[in-house]
Amino acid sequence: MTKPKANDYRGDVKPIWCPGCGDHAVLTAVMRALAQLELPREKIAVASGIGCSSRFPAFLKTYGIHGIHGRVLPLATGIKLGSPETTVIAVGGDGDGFSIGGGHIPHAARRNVDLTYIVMDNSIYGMTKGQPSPTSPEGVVSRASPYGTQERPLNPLLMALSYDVSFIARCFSGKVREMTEIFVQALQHPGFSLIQVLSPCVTFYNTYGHYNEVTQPLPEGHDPGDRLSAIQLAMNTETQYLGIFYRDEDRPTYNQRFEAVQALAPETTLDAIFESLKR
Amino acid sequence: MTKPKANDYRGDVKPIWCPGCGDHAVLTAVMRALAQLELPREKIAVASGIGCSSRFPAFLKTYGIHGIHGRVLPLATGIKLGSPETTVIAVGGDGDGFSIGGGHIPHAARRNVDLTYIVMDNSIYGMTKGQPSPTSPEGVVSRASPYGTQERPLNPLLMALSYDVSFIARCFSGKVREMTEIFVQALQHPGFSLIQVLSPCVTFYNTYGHYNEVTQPLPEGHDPGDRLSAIQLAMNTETQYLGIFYRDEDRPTYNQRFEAVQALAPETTLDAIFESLKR
Amino acid sequence: MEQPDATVVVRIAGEGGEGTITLGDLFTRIAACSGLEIYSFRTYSAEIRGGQVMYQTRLGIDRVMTEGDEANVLVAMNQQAWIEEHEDLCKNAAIIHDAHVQVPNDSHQGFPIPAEAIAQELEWARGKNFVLLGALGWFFRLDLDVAADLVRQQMRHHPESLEKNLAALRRGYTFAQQTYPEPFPFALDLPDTVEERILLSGADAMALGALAAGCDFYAGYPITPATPTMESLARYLPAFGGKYVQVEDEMAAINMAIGASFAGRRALTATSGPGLSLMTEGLGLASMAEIPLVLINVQRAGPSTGLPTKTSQGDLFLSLYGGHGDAPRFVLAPDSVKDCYFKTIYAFSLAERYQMPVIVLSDQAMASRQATTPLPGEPWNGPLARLTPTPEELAGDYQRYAFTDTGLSPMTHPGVPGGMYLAESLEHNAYGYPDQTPGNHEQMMRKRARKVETAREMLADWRMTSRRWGDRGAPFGIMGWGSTRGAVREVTKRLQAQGIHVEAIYPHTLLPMPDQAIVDFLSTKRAILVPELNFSGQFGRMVEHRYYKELDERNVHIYQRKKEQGVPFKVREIYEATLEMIDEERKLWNKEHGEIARIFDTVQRLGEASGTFEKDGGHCD
Amino acid sequence: MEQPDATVVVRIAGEGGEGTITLGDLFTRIAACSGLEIYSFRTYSAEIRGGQVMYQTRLGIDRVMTEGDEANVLVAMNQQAWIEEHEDLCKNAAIIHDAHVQVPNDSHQGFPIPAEAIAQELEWARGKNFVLLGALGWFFRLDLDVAADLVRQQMRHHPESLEKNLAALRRGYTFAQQTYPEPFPFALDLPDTVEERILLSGADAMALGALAAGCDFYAGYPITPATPTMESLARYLPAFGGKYVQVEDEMAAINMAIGASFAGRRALTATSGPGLSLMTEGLGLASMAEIPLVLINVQRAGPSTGLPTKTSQGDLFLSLYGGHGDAPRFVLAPDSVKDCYFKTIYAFSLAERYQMPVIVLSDQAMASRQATTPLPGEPWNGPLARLTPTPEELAGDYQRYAFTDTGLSPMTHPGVPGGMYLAESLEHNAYGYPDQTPGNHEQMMRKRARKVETAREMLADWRMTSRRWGDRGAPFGIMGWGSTRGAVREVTKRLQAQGIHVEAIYPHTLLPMPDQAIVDFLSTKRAILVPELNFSGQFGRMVEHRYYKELDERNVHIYQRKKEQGVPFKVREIYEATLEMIDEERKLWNKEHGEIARIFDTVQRLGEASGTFEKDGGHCD
Ligand SMILES: Cc1ncc(C[n+]2csc(CCOP(=O)(O)OP(=O)(O)O)c2C)c(N)n1
Ligand SMILES: Cc1ncc(C[n+]2csc(CCOP(=O)(O)OP(=O)(O)O)c2C)c(N)n1
Ligand code: SF4
Ligand code: SF4
Ligand SMILES: [Mg+2]
Ligand SMILES: [Mg+2]
Repeated sequence: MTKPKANDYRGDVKPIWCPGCGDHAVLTAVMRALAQLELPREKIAVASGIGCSSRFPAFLKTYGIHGIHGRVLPLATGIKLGSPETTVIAVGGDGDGFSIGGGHIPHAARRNVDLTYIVMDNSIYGMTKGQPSPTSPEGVVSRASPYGTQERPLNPLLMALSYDVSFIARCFSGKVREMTEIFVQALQHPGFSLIQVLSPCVTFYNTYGHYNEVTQPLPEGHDPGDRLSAIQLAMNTETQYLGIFYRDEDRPTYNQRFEAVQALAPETTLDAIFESLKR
Repeated sequence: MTKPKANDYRGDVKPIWCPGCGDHAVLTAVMRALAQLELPREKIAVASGIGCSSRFPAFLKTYGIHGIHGRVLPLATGIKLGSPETTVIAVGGDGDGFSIGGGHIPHAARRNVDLTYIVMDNSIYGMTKGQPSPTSPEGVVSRASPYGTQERPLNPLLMALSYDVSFIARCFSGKVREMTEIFVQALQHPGFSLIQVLSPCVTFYNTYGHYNEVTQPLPEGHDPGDRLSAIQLAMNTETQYLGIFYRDEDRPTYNQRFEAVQALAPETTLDAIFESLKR
Repeated sequence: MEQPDATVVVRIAGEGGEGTITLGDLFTRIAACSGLEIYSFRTYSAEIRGGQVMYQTRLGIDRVMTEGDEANVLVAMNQQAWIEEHEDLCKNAAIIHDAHVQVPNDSHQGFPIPAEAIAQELEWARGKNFVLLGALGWFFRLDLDVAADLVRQQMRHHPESLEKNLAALRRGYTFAQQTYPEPFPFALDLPDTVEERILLSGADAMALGALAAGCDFYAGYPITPATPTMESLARYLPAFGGKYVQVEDEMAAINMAIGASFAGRRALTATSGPGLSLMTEGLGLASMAEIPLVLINVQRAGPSTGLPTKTSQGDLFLSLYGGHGDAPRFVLAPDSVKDCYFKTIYAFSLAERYQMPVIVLSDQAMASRQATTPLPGEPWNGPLARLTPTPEELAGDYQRYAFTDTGLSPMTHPGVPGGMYLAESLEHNAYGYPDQTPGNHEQMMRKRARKVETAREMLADWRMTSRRWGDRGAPFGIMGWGSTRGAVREVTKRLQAQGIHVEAIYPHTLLPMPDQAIVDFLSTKRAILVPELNFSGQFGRMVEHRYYKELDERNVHIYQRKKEQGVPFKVREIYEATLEMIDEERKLWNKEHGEIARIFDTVQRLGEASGTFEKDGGHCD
Repeated sequence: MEQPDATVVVRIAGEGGEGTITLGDLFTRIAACSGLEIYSFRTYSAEIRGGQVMYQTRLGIDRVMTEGDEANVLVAMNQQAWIEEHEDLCKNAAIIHDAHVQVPNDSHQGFPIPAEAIAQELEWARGKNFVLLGALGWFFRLDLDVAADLVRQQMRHHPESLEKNLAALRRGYTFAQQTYPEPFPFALDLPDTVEERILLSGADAMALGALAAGCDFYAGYPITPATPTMESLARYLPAFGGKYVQVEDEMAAINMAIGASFAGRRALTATSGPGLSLMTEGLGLASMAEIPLVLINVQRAGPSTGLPTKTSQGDLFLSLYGGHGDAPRFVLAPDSVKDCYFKTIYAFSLAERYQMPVIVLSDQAMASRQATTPLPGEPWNGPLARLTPTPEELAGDYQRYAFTDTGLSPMTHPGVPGGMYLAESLEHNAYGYPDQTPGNHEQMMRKRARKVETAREMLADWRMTSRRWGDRGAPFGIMGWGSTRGAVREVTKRLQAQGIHVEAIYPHTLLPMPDQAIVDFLSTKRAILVPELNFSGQFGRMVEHRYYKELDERNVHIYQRKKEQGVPFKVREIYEATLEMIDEERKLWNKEHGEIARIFDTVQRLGEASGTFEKDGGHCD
């Protein structure tokens, strides 16, 4: 096989995203990363929830599943456990991931199942036309918050760090090259990786300008093995650092754990079990 | 009225907990704290989810609601918003709070609604007879994990710190006096407070001995205003510090926010709205 | 144009991104302000922005009840509009189209407008839709000043583009005036006096109904097509001293509403199918702990994520039966925009008085439609309030869940001295404390179920339980529910005009069913048509089941007309199904009696005239 | 003691904390090992530890089908045991009680055993239950060595207390032997040969059925009474190369199972009512995206948290109708412990072959009962596998959701080259890509529904779709579902013995219903009794609805016998309800015909003899 090109992974369906939507860049970066890693298309499965960003799997020519709102992590976990040889990518939005689906992240982290979770965070509910999301800053005015939001935004990376996710990074749709590189590393990471992509919604909450100003690469010399320093950097909400905050490659993945369990479990058969139940 | 006694808050129903269960101590501490604060019983509402610990409200003579599994925070939030003068206490277990209900904590934190959330953490599912919980250490053997649990435990306080909960503390059922004092402070805290009580399940996972060894008061001079230092202390899982890790009293509560919104919203009446809809 | 029944269907189609919906919306408002009655409907595209969308508005001199079938006027913003819509036009329809859209001129009348060119000339490319709006204004002879005022008012939040849009509007108007001076074939005579009407959407009707019912708490999670109701409440509730929370998911929504209701508030949540599925567990809690709760479910096409922007009536079974164990509830079905207002009020009355969850079933079509409506009057006998304990009861041995003849027990809330109790999701005794003894469980089940029976008695008196119209006692009937009523209304009217006697009934409470009214209705019927917008015919199955004794006794035949395509019924579809039913009955009669009964004469005549009863669109015939 | 039908009901009651369940469980096992057939049932207390619990086991020489009604032997561990249970004893029942329990000796035979004193003497206070176990061993003349071996095996994880318990056992045996040397009135003759039987619980039957069906993925969240099935799978799945995950909630459970199934695994989840409510949304996804999934729902009494440890059949409607939109699924209802094994296998066959969710309805009573069962044979025609595309199909234009006559389309999974597709929760076209056009939606709805029809045809051939027994063609019938079958079986047997002809049918697929079998069954009936364990009579309502034409045509009357108390039917309750039905029919016949039909003779005789057909407990009469 010749080395694949990014376009080989492009699906037959044209993305339905608005022109300029940050998610286009994420799609490009994912296709490039897949090509760079030369992953066979049939060995890739992309799972998602519901939202603009969650339409993602339809735009790739791989296995895909467009599930229900907020359940992408259990869904993707099921795929990875069911088919350990498959590279599983979970994608979705900030609403899907941090609002209705927020309860699943700590448990994916506990399992350290080997999947790459890309959250396209636009700090808004794009699909349902512009309601505030858990990462919307305080005071955002919308039809659903006519007097401004009254809640403080969440800090997804700090949360991921507190869950001890084993690979944590932040990207920006304005920087496709850097994003591609991080995706490559995340895809290679053995375990659960969570990448927050600042991916503006040009239609309901255009933050390109803002992010161009406040984003900046992680300080040179940041050691991704140092969780406390990662926490400090994540706590900085003025500057939004881009790059790999944290990485721990030494933990067993969930599939490895299962191998150990299977080795531990005493061999048996159905007949043997019935035998043991005999009076 | 004479100063109330702890026993005045005791309900007509005898606790169904096993003798020695850590939750008895929590009940005592809550009753003492209520008495100390001289709160009128009809101005208290206690909400819970499902679990041994969640049977709590039945044992007090206050308003109570025993809801469904994992939903105690939305339920309690509804009560506090519906009746701002009521002191609202949310209670439950580690399964109820960190497993099925884990997705609600960050959002309660974002709102900073004025309620006191007591999690009786026994690192096990007591009610359903001993399955591992999200805080069970790795390798715990039970009928539901015959080859040992394969997941890393969560760190609830670190998580709460990452959500920026405005009052965060840890207690131990073995130390009722200290617990009472912390409950008093939590009940007085204007905003959302989360208290993890290490409350052993003597029947399925007795950890009294362990906690007697590994718990210890927070270092003298710890400044609860210092979030980073709180994080560092919470990251220590060898020593389980007891006390108030973090506290920020300067944030508006959710009810205060609503007052502001109500002041902001232009006055109107149903007739005026109909008028505005006329062609 | 003298007949008052005259209506015109105007359909506007184009890219979602190029202001198609804005054009439709503004045109509708201007027409309404000019004294016409209107009724609008819209489809959304699957795309987030852009994608083809369609806005249909029907104008009339008298009250309009549906968005109509074939369009008389098509405004084609792009080529796709022509391609997708031209099969749905009446003969000689007028096509108002951008000059670059290719329209074969054979069976239609073309009215090209160089909207894009004009907009470009004004250096305001986005103003294309306003050029067309201006042209529409001229064609319908609407007052340009009225139009400009409305644009000003509607666009007040976009001052930067207002003047440009106004210029485009005027240029469109003038261009059409100069190019097409002759009378427009579908223009309606504008009335001399503009009667008092409000322009109301189904979504807003529910929000306002909630306010009228004293709702002071809302918790919800965004979901199409329930979001507009939520957004209206976000805007208004604070001024009414109420609280509005956008929560993290549907479990939070229903549980927060339950908490607020427990605390004494009149609490509401609104959602659509997927959200209702997630709220099933919470519904059971409200039912078990006897906590009032109103849940608006705006149905969309399922299953699963399905067709999120399209309409359906597929959540009936879930609303009736969704929940483990037997968990009593009420289910209401408003059948028009105005009725959405009243049924929401009645829902609060039922929830509060009977301490139970109430589901109100709307749907995408009804929520997003706009209609001119007279100001709603006062609700009947309400809104009702909770039963509260007397001071004596509070001073004594207060039992929150006391067994009573009606099943209703007095309810308190935090803050009331002496009223402390435990609201329990476990089976409980009269005080609320857990009690798992066999006898107590069955007694409590009976108590909770009894409340529905108590309500049934009260409801028998209410105007709200069903709507019945047409020829009283006619042998043929139509029985439906919810948003399809407008189309059925038009069908019965048309049939009546043709001398065919038909009677229709729309129950407004589906749980409990208004049995008396329905049995009475069925008592004279030979056959009934049950039209509904779902795949399996849920309502028809329920009717068949519930009334099988009556149906069988009188040998009443049921004809189900099911449709699950994401779009509402066309009037024609129900009209045809009705005639087919009658025709089928004629054949049966014929076979049984060897002769043709007189009642079938007209149907046969109609059948022979049109073959398959086809094409009979509003203004076209 | 010659009649092979002889059975004895032993009820053991006491504090949960003092080893009551252990006592019951061990006694049951020892009796089984001694060659008796057994059938056990237990209730749990609401308390976490302690609280009054009850273990009932019925011993027989032939196969036993229910836990029985009135007890012949009561083992009263404490005073409360006597208070709560004495009304449920047959005349002259034997009361084996701790010496300090006060038992009025009027209508019963007391056998005091100073269990507590003996235990204290042994300095092993916790051994009280083993003293009583020893006494029971003597009373039933069970072999002490067999008993000791079994205790050794069961208690092998508690070596620290084993010897002490064995000592208590022996002391109890000797004490009883010395004190009560005469034959025990309720002892059964032990068979000479011990036939091959396994001792199986309903919960394990399902776990083993899953393994037999090739299940290799389980995701679930603990919930009473589904947890034991989950725990058995936790133990066994790894050895079968399968994966087991305890997840964070029920949404995760069903979605993780769906993911694994998408990846090619045979996936299972198990839950109970509240969990099923939460899984409703996921069920719709599996139905829409056509992903195989087996969901075991072990029913408990609702609504809401309800009575978590008590039995019910209240989730039928939720299983049939739970979901927004029309989402096809299968619903199976095993009716015995052994049947739990087979129905779980068939569930996988249906799920995999038809690419749909399958709900298997068990309940607390069936899951927690233990029964001696012959080794199950091979399942019929299965387990079936998925339809996969041919290499040609994969090489060509593979359509995952291709329209076919059967509705079934070939399915691939990650790893298969050329098989890449999108599994969609939105409405989609044959490739899986979103498609919201009206025509496609209706076609796809039809495709998905067609799969149920295809299955219906296949199922008509299956042994699995219903169980029918009794007097073929008898005018009176009993029709039920699920765990109540044992009691009905006993009733038909008893009636038969009394010369009353009754036939019974238990459908095993409730969706689709085995219409042919049921219509055939109904065709000879004059009246049927529908017993079920829920408040609103869900199954009866469904039967009434589905077969109203047949029922009405032949004027078949339905008598519903509903019970919602958290406990199973007593045989007597169904027996009486059946006789009452026949008696009612006799009166009707009498009125209509002015004479008594012969078929009613026996019933009348029985009725006159006993007044209200009361008291007719197993071994007592
Ligand atoms: C259970 C459920 N609740 C609500 C919805 C409606 N809904 C669809 S997408 C969405 C939010 C999308 O926001 P996000 O995840 O941030 O994605 P984005 O569109 O911004 O990319 C919501 C609330 C749904 N489909 N299902
Ligand atoms: C929706 C739902 N799923 C599962 C259950 C079963 N259940 C009851 S309590 C419980 C866990 C209790 O654990 P925890 O919250 O830690 O409380 P504890 O008993 O340990 O105090 C579970 C899983 C339920 N009642 N509802
Ligand atoms: S609405 Fe926003 S998030 Fe959605 S596609 Fe458009 S730009 Fe992207
Ligand atoms: S089982 Fe454990 S948690 Fe439950 S009451 Fe007993 S000791 Fe407490
Ligand atoms: Mg978003
Ligand atoms: Mg716990």
